[in-house]
Amino acid sequence: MTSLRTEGLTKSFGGVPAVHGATVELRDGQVNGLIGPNGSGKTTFFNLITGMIRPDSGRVLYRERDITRHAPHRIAHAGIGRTFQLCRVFPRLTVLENMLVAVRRTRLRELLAGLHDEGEAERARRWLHRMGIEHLEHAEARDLSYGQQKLLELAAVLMAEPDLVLLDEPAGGVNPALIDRIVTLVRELNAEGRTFLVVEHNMDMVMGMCDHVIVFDRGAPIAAGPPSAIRDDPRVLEAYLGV
Amino acid sequence: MRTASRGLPLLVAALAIAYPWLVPNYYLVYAGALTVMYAAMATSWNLLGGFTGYVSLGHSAFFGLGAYGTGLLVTRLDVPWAVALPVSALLVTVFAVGVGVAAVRVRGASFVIVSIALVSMMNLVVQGWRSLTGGSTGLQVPSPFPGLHRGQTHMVFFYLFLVLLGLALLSWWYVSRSRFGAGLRAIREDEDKAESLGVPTGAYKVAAFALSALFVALAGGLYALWFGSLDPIFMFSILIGSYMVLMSLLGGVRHVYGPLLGALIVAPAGEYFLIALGETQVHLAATGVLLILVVLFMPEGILSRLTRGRGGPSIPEESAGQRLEGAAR
Amino acid sequence: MSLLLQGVALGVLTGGLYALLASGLSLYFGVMRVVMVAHPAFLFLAAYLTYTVHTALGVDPFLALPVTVPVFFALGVAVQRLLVARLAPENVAMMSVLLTFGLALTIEGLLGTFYTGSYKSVSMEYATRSLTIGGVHLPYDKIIAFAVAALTLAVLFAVLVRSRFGQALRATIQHREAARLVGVQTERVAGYGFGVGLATAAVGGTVLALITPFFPASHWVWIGKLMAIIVVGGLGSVAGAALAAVLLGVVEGVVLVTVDATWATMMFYVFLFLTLLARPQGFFGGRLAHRF
Amino acid sequence: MSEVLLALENVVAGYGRAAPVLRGLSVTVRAGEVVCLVGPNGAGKSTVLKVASGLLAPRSGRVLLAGEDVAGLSPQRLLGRGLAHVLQGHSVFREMTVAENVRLGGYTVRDQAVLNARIEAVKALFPVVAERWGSVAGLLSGGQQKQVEFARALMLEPAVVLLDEPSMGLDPRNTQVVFDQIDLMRGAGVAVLLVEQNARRALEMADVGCVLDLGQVHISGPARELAADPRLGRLYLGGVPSRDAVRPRPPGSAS
Amino acid sequence: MARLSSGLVIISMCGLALTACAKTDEPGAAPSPGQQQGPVKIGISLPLTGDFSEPGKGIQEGYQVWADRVNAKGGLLGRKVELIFRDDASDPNRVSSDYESLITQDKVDLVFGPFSSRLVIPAAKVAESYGMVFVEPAGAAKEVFEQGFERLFYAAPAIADDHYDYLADYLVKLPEDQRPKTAAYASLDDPFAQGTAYGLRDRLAAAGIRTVVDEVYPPETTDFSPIAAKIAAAEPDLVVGGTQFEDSVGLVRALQELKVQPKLAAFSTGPTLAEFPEAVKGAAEHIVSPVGWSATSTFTGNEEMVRRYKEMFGGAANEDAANGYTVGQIIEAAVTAAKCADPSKECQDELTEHIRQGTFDTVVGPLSFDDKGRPEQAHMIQQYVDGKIEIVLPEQAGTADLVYPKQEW
Repeated sequence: MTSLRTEGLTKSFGGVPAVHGATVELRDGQVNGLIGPNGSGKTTFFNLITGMIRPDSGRVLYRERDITRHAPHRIAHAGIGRTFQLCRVFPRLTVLENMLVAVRRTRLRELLAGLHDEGEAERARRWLHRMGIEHLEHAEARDLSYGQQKLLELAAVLMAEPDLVLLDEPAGGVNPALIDRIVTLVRELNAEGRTFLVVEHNMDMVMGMCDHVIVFDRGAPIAAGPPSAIRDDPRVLEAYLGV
Repeated sequence: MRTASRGLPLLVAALAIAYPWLVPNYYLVYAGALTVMYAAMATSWNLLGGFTGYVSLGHSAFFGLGAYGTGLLVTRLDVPWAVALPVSALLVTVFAVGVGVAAVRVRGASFVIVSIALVSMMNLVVQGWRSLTGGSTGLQVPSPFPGLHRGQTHMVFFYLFLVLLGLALLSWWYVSRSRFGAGLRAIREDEDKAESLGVPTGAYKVAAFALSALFVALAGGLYALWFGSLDPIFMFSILIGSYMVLMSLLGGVRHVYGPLLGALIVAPAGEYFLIALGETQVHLAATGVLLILVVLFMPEGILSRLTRGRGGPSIPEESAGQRLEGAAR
Repeated sequence: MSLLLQGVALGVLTGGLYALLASGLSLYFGVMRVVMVAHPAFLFLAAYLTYTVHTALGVDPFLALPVTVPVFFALGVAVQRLLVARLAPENVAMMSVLLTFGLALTIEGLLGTFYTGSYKSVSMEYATRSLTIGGVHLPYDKIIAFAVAALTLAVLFAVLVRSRFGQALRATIQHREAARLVGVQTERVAGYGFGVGLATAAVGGTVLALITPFFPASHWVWIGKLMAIIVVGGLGSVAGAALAAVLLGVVEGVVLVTVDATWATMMFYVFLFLTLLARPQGFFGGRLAHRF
Repeated sequence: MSEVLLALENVVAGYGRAAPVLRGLSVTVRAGEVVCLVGPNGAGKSTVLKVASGLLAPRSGRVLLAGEDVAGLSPQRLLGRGLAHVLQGHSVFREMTVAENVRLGGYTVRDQAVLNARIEAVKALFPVVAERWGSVAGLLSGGQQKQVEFARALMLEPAVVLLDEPSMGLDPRNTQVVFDQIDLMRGAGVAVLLVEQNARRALEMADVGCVLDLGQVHISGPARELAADPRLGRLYLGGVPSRDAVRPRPPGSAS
Repeated sequence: MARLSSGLVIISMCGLALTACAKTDEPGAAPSPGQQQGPVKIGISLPLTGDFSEPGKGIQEGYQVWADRVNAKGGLLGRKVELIFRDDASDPNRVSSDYESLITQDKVDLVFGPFSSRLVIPAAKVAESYGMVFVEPAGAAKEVFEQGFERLFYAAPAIADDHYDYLADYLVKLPEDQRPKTAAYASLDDPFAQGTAYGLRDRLAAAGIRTVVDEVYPPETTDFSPIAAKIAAAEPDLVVGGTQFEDSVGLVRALQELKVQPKLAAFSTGPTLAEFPEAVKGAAEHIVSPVGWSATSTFTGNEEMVRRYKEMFGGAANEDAANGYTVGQIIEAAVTAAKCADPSKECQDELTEHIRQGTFDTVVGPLSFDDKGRPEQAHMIQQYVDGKIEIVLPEQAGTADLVYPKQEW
């Protein structure tokens, strides 16, 4: 089944196209990699999917539902979660509070329910435990190391129980040991049925983790396929790997 | 520590209730009522400012509108005051929703500017619409308690404002425990991120804006009934709005009792400066200097100073090896 | 019709003064992300100093400029170094509003203490005559004000675009650490940037003293108007502020002669809200706008 | 052994009133050498560079530049002594042209003739810079911006260049270009102190490697030896095991 | 926590119920009568800063001159007079607060009024509710007298709407060919200033003089060119400004710049101040104003006041000072007659009754009041003639003839 499909997505900034007629299809239950040279529009593509930017033209369909131009929070409610290129957590909230921000559906009763709804807190703790940072529950997020913040960010996104998770450079600025940890997590989560779309430059990571790789150049996909095929695709070699 | 934090508010509440009987003259009852009013307004302001970090210098617009709304309902439509007060506050809340939709589109500095503009606009409207509001001549609102003498009126309003303060504190506390509150705090920290996590930030901000306006409008309405003379220039004064900000910042915007504490310091100090230095404008300069000092040296407020700063960072030190072991568990 | 022309003419002349004052505000915002609410208060401080120089020495108010401009430049540097630079960086925009608001109150209070609360004015012979072109009267004092404002703005632009200091300032605005690493003394440059901003207030204050009576609380009216101008122009864009200033000056002038003062002032806020609804970044601002 | 250009000795440094990030760190850079700092996040790698370039004054310890203690001097003072620092992430002046950016690199040079000569030199070294000379820097791609930053840093002909994660956020091709440029700098006799997360890659090309942890140099030595150390590999350098070893493919995935 | 707060609410409600039956001899009750030792303390709040600070200062000086004279001859009922001033910054909220504290905390024996109709109403409310007699120097707008105050008296010859009565009479009686045909009005948005201008407007309009411009500007207006432009476009025979000081100066300058040359120009308040001719340079010539007081009149105590003012403050007294002084004179007479000066109900009742019944000789002439506290006399009209202020209307009190039409400025 198709998880996410974009059709001819286009966005220009000041006349310069960043994403240009991007048509992409993601299958359910896969780890998808999105690679491409700097400036090829990967992050803009992310922002278009998650509603942070509105496209000039084109459509975004999630599970066959049109979510084009929906506000970011509605897209989140639909089941799409994302992380940011430079890790973003709420610095002056505690780790647990960070976890409780995520909202899956907007029901008034649920929102006004006590924060100390133990069920939610328990769920949060389980995720923190899985990330290995549950001992930091009461620390303010700004006191965490960058690596811990990365894990917290991922955990907070997972609190909303998204079916599709977009990761923007999960390995960026992260030391190699932590990259291994993230790769393992992504695989486990994928095994539980979550779909991933990962923008990443670390080719070892991409090749080792992804089922399917999409290559972007100049705002549109130029190739897609399993990692092994992509690695040898001459267009990819020329546009991206520069070998 | 825990009993102290529970006992102290009780003690303060008891003192507040006994206050009008403890002071030697009605002026002090009057000053007390004024202080409680400011405390209620600062606490209401903090429903927006403290949670979302949106600093509004223009909350006096809602104060003035609440006051004029109540006054006009009472004088023009002969509505009983007990009805006029909530009706006016609700109207102001609806208005705040409308303004909020436009105002919260902008962040940071632009929002502050918009809030300043809001006060100036309301002032112009109320002053310009002579036939309805009386314009610069002002609006005279009859006392709701004609049978009571002035001192007794002060006492009644002291308790009315105290009730309002209680309601505002209760709301703050309730919101702070809710996921709504968590969402608002997240907006303060990183709005885009909050939205990507599914927080409907626009609706949240407007809700906080309106809730905050509601209580300020109620305070304005009570003020109109209590004071009886409304003048557009001074009902829609940026100074009143800035007092709310000053009080909240001084006490600490992240604490339920922060604005209350700030009001307990600033309002009596203001009255004192006025009497002690009243013949010159030194009192204005004193307020200004106080604001500068708070912003520079205590932006987190007194309560943050007291509660934080004792413990260091709460993260245990461990080497990369240990962390890896931990992470791999 | 001639009334309308008259309104436009007066609006352009007043708009020139607005442009000078708003450009100062934009400069602070550009340099330090600071919303300088105290700018109008400094303006009137300058007006009072001009008044003092004028009444004590009996000289033309413009002869006060060699005194007020350097003093204000130094004041600006001091304000930046001693106050603004101490703000926590993560929340400068909002805290600076409060800080400078406090500054404005302090200045107003001190002016009230030293000069009393009553109105002062500087009136010169040429302030009561006007130039008449095709039935439109252009008061000499306003022409002078416009000319001074235009000249000052031209100098300001030249400094910002051409000079080494301007380059350093722009570098500081765009990436402070990188600017330090190419040898720019960013603290000093930011201080000077503030100084230049306040120096424009000194010029503006002198002009203002000439054309209108003033008292310590006069600055409040200006805060709202100038803030509206810089938002319409795009926060941080000096050129945008100048254009928006002239635009709003003309709108104000026309509404003043056709409707009334209340609506004229209201127009500033109407434009402010329209801008926010249509283009929140302002009409001349933007991500990669040329700020100068 | 060649001459010591830059040395940090027992440096303790940190931000504000918080606990120190560097706790008695020592590191040495010799002429013509590429020294690479690796280590986990939060180990203090960027802080080392900031202390060296004067952006952050150390609380104690010495910073020796060409044998002279320069600890606590401002970056402006250090520039004249042959030290340049390229920051992490994008640090071009976004709203200025490439030309203005490069020119600002020579901000402290008053002699126009010297300035113009150097501009020609860096243009020759970085073809992209010459190509995009009149463009607004913020509109360049990440890799191009990085090269503008390099060019700007080289305007003062420094003896030591500090590079903070130059490959971060860059695609493989641009990463390659950046590493080639570093090699070129070394070839031109410039010493480089490099911080990289891409540790294996960096250690491959560096002369000396230093592993930082908790604000101190944990291990240091010839870069190639470090890269081969299995203990370090597990802790700091990572390695992505092949995916099929972990789990079977979910049903329904065709390829 | 929730319980605590709801408890707080309940307790507050109980407190509210209790308040209703609080006894009057609880805190703050008025002191007993017969407290006759120590100085007579008089509480006054004035706008010493803010919009109304200029006239506020004048009135303060008037009060001080009066107190100085009373003390020099031994005080009131043998007790020294002590004035306690508060600055209300022209803010009606503060003016209330000031009188509240003056009456209940400082326990003053008497209160004098503040400046401006805007401030008089809230101030009078406080005084009224504490039963204090309230003689005020500046609340001339008609709204002041529509609030049902029983102890308020305005210590000047006439309320705002009647200030221009003599001028209106004069203009209406002019022969048809000389009578102005059109008039332009510009008034500060202030009940007093508008009252003066509209009083004249309504009378002239009734007599067929067409209103061609009718402009109201907010107090913060500093640029008068656009208003002047409107007036210039209408070319009126008569320009009337409902002004205070600074706006009268601004208007005159703007009218000059835009070359408006009416046959007559009338401005409230501004031209009556000594600074006016200097501020507008030569343009003061032939400007007319209503004035309740003249420096050269021979009314009771006027000469002494002018002299004492000069000794104390160095300059020439103005109308604001005279109005302040008048308040003092009325209270002085009432206290002397009632033989008491304390805040007790008996004394204040007696003072009120006395002022309502009597006629008082003051520096602005004999004053008496109707049942709303309105004075029943009229303002004179002054004009600058050859650079000097002359009283031109009414003719019997005049020191010179009205010059009409005026010379160009």
